[in-house]
Amino acid sequence: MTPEVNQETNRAQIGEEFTSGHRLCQGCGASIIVHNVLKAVDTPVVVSVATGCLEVSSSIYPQSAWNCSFIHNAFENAAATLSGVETAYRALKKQGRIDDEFTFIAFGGDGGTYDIGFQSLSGAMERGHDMVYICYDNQAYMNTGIQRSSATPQGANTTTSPVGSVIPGKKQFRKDITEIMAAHNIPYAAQASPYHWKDLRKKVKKAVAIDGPAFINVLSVCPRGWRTAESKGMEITKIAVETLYWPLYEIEEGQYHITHKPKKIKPVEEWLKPQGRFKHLFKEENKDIIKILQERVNERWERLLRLAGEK
Amino acid sequence: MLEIRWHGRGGQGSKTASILLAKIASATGKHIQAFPEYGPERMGAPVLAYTRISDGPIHLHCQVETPDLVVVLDPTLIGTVDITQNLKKGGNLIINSDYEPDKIRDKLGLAADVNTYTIDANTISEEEIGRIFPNTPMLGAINRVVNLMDQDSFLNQAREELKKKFSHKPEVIEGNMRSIDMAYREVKGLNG
Amino acid sequence: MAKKGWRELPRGGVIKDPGSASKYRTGSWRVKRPLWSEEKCIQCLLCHVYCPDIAIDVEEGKVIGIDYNHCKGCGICANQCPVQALEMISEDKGDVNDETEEVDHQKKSE
Amino acid sequence: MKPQIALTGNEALALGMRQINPDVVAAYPITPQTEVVQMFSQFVADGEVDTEFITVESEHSAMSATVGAAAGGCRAMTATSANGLALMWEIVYIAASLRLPIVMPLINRALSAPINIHCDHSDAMGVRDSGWIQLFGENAQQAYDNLIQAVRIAEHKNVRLPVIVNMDGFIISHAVENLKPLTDQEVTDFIGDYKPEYSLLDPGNPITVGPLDLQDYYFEHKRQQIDGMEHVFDVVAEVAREFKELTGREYGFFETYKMDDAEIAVLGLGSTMGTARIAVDNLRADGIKAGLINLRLFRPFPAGQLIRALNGVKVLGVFDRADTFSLNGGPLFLDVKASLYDSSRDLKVVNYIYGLGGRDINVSNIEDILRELVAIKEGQKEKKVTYYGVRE
Repeated sequence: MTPEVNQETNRAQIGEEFTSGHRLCQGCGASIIVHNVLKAVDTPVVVSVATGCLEVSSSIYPQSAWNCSFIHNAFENAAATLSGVETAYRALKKQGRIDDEFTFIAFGGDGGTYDIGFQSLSGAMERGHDMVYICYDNQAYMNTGIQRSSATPQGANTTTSPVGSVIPGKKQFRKDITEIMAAHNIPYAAQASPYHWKDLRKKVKKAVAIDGPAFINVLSVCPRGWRTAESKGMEITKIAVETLYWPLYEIEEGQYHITHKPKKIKPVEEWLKPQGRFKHLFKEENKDIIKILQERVNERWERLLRLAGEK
Repeated sequence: MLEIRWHGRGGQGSKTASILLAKIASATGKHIQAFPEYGPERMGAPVLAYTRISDGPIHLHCQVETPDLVVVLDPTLIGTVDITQNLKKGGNLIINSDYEPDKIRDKLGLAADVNTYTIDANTISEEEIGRIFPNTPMLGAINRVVNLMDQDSFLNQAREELKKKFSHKPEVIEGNMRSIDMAYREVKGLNG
Repeated sequence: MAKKGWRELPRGGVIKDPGSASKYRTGSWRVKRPLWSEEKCIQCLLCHVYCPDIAIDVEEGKVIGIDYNHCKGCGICANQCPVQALEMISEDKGDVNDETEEVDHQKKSE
Repeated sequence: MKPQIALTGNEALALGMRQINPDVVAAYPITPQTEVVQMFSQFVADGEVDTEFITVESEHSAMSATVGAAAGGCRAMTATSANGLALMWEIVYIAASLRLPIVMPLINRALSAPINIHCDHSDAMGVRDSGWIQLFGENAQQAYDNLIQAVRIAEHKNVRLPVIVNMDGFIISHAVENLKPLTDQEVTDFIGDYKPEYSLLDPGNPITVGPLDLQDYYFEHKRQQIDGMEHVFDVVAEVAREFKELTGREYGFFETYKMDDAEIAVLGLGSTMGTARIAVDNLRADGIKAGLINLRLFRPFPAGQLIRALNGVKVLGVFDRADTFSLNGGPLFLDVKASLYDSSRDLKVVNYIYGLGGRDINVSNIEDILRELVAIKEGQKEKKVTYYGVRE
């Protein structure tokens, strides 16, 4: 679907389901993810977006950056809302009141996915709605000013897990939402990165093609929250994969498959180093946190290799 | 009452500057207000903040409609946003720029009664603080132009405020102090 | 443009003008601009893939310039370009942008 | 119309929902509403409806999915009680603001804590300012009739607002009473086809629903909602006229009973007004000019008509099955007092807050209250708010 573009619209927008003029930050990863996800879909789309950066920056009345149908309901219910739309579609189709094929995609940040929207997401996945839920995981509540979420990495400095004289940032390791979604026995779950955009688009195509619910967790750089240069977002996203902090894999009908194996595995420091939110970890007294992080990353990778039958 | 409108970019600290100036004034017994305009704009977008400073209590809780002073923190905003909109007749305009005030006045087609001042706060902060952070030097320029208080008192209060923010980094405080004082002395356009 | 009164607006806050945000220009956010070199460009389109502002003008599968109405100047394109066909230059600092007033798109002809 | 049958209130509402045959229902069980969900599930399982039923994992998701389905251009319904409604609360406002004509039976039950499953109106009153139309009924028949009419009211082009159909929990929901239902065809014809104002599923016309709406437009959208509410009075009257033609049953904004020459009267909502009718009769038998107003349309509040109906009344007792904790009276009392302020009517109004958490109120209780109103009329100093039936 490519709606007619009016004269005031600019050439770069032709054929785009997500257009310019959104008010996301310079160098925001969420926009890169949405752009690439929608590029991988060739039917009309209905997106449901959880409250968050993406939503408030892309749908500022009276203008919308969405060329496809879009609904925002609240923070915690993107999946439940899309359940309703997808069910409406089935109802209308059953009654012969609609012919067109539609694809249903929900976007939520890590807050709207891992935390406040978790129940709604879990319910929608369990019920088996034919939808793709995409988490743009920037690892904290960025929209409200960088508060920790259950996706925030251990040791990260956020405004509600600040580095202080007693506590060196977030204490807990992040929740593994991809595994939790896989445990719902949905037909497709995956982890992806916008740097590896071909891999991302391939996963989206698979997720759309299968019948039933799919979940893709995509690492989304936030220059402001991560305290990195706006221009470096894709490099950092790439390092996350190369250090195995963010392994790229998929679980298709229960079968694990690692979709990208770094040629040379880098130490986790290289992922932490360029980010201001981890700066304090490089002080002598906090070095053990890096060690713990490295161990966790190793353990999870070993587990992934085993599950994928590669070890 | 002095009403100030600040022009900056999201993420560059115009809100911080608007508050810092208010706090310095507050510490000397003035009545103050400082507030940003909350919009959906993100990092890099042109944003606004406001400061009110008065000898008596401030009861207003509405936006600043006609500022006495406009402060432009980012020179790249000139020509992209209407920085002199509703500036009071005979009001002051302080711009962070290495240009002469006359050139700015010509380029923007400003009325003769807009008192235009420039200060190269980027260079000052780069030299004194070590990075481009023009907000604090702008404070010195503001005090020079509107004469909120004598410069020694201003510096003393600024130091107290900076201490709260940078208690672990005394070198940052000193750099900021030098840049405020330098900007106070180097404002261009004072007799123009 | 005067804003519409309540009687004239669609009910429920529904926006019936898809993609209309592209009328909103975010080019003013930019402090550095990418300059594109057609000579160096190998048309890999990576800049288009990674541009968060969908501001790379593409026609018939080829990059033809930059949409400065929307480019926020993050610099990802220049950073990811494998052949340095994009270069970030400062927007004229302290000046009044006189030479950029009418430049909406950097076009091939430039 | 079908012949008379004996049904519980919940069965009557489930029957009404089956006849409405909504495109989508999303609901979660909660006492005393649970039976409605169960019965409706059976209709779905037996293919008696075309409805796609979403068995959500919470009421929050029930309302969220209902909103999604309605925004997808479908006739969508849900049903709940008390804590379930409280969990929906955020999305209750959103449904009204998005102008989605959702119809929701609310089987009234007290809000926690301590937890209580029995009838009061604290759930309905909690969302009185949410922008939903609210209808109350005295018995299963009125609840059923309200449900059918609610579809027309909600979907009217001048209204486009959601409707809560209130029915007292247990007292009505779990009691068997006589019901004269419409035939399935009569309901289908009466409600007509649903034509959505907008749909996410119109492939040629993508839309954005639920954008960020700031200082420059939000207020205009709220004003539009008020406009929808302003049209409700005409639409309720119009739908009631057609309903009367079909069934002979008459509905207005409220029902008056022996009000023509009444000097003392009670005004209230729900099942208690049936009991009060007998008390009024008993006092009339003693020569006391008592009357009763049973309010059907609570939101919007029909202030003007109500004041006219009180013509000649000297003392009015307002019954509230919920409190506002303002120490200024219950929600209905406050609305009535505010409506009367400009009327220069010489009328004393007192408030009886009763029946919280399902505490029963019987005929002799209401007779007590009516006799107190008589005493006030004759000069006894009135007490503004009485917590009736609570142990001191």
